[in-house]
Amino acid sequence: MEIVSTVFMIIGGLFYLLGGLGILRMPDTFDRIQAGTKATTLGAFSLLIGITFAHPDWWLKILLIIIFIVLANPIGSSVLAKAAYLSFEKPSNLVTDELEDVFGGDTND
Amino acid sequence: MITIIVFSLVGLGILFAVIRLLKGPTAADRVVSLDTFNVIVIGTIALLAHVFDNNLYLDIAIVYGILAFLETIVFARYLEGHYGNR
Amino acid sequence: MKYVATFLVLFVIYILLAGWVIDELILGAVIALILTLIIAKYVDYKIDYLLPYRLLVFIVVYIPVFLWQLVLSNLNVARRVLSIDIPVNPGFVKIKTELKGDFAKLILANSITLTPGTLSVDVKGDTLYIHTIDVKGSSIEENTEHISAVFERILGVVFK
Amino acid sequence: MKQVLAFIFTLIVGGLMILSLNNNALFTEYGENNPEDTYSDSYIDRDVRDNNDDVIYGESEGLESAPANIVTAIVADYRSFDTLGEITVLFISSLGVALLLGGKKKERMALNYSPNFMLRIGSRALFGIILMTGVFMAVHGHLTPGGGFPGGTMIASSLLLLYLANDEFRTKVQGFKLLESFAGIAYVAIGLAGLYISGYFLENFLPTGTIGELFSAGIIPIIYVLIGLKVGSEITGIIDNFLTEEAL
Repeated sequence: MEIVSTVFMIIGGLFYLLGGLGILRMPDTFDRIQAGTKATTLGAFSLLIGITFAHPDWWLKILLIIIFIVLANPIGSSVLAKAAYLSFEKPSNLVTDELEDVFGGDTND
Repeated sequence: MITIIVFSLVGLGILFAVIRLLKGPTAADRVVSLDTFNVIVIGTIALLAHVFDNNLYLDIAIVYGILAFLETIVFARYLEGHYGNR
Repeated sequence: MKYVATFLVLFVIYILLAGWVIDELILGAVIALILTLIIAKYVDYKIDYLLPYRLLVFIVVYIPVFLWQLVLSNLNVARRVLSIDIPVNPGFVKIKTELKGDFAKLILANSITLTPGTLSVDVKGDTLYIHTIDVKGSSIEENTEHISAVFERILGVVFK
Repeated sequence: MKQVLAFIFTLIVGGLMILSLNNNALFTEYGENNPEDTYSDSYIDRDVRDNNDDVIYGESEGLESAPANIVTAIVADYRSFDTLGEITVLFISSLGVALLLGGKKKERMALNYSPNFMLRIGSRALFGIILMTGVFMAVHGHLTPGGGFPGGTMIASSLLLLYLANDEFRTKVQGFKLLESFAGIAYVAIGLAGLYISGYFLENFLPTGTIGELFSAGIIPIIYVLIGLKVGSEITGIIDNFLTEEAL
């Protein structure tokens, strides 16, 4: 049990490190959003599972944290991606951009 | 020993996110790195709960996660409204 | 029915927070009942008699596939972080979905965000707007096949 | 040049911090210092019932003040009158915002861009979690860190999420005003009941029970729930005032 918990925690730490590296090294904003979200979600997942193996009677609260992260993290990055799309310059190497016509006149006033 | 390894990995992740927070050319980059930073901090608080063997820290992790999510949403909505009219 | 669904959701959240103790269960039921009467008309959770079956399918079929895709996407991110010169051709594409319920579409969009190389930006009606690192197809149908076909099939079973 | 200097300065200050933490020059080790050097005995062994045994979590009964953390004992029991003043401060600030920004016919302010679909649906799912966490914290104020003030703020933030996620959403402000007044009046009523029964304003007149159980600590949980309701409704009122405008 101890070993399983340790392995999960180290994997979680590695994925957190990957999230930080992805944020640092990816070339444009949307790539950074993708790398950050995916790596930190799996990192939190595996770290929390490791903690559950070490303390089995905490599993209810940890389950709540996992549900919250899996729901909230992608929603946050989607909202952020839309904001970045609407506000800033697009990356220069886009192949297709089928959203141009959709969000063109999306104002409320 | 194990906790030192895990903490150093997590700390490196936080360090890289903070470097992007300082560098980031656009405001969206900074918010992205802040978001990543926050999720890493949630994991760190849970890890502290494990180290101190006290499950009250998990409450703090939940509350921190909720506030971090709200912060991301508020910043994103602000960016949309502020720069969006160009 | 709406009230039952809201009560169940709030009560389950309270149990997850407080643990399985008899005092907490009583207090949680009372609190969930009061809050249900107040907020049921804002949140509008839905429930029906097939819920246990759907939950079972969701846990047994959907979650392993989702976890596998999450691991794959992380390996993909790792590969691209460690060697930056992998050829990419990013783009924004549209895909169509057959799913009807709002919550089903939310789960689909979240799954797409967490799978390799894609990030959902917005949903309007039955169209999902996706940022993808590697544009594979040229038409909406091809992109749908590449991006969301797996989840679409499973979630079609879960949410009918 | 300036940045290099700032960096070096930061390094020096950080090094000094680590040094001072390491050799215990500034602070004595926990458990080693002798409180009798600094404080009078009568403050350390203070219990009006002359019962100065060790308090054991989950076992001790009939204590003078029974919450499981000392901040709650001070905020909601010994200095409860002070807390009544604090929520009055919050009430007055929310009243000021309402006077400045409130009008007769008000409408929800439209945000520049209509919200994302995922935010709109996801906020309804997350609303339950956030609201229940806030209520949980307010109810468990006597057992865990937290209590009425952060709990009320979490309740208000769940409503802020709905405001951000839905352009048409508005709360029933009238209901919140009623709730706020009810919570304030109930707080004072509990204080007066303590005055009537025990002779002091806000004296704890209910049995304190066993420390660490859910139903314990007398009036402290009740007071914390009332504080949570009052803080939550006041901050929601402030948010509502900021996000609405007069109809044209």
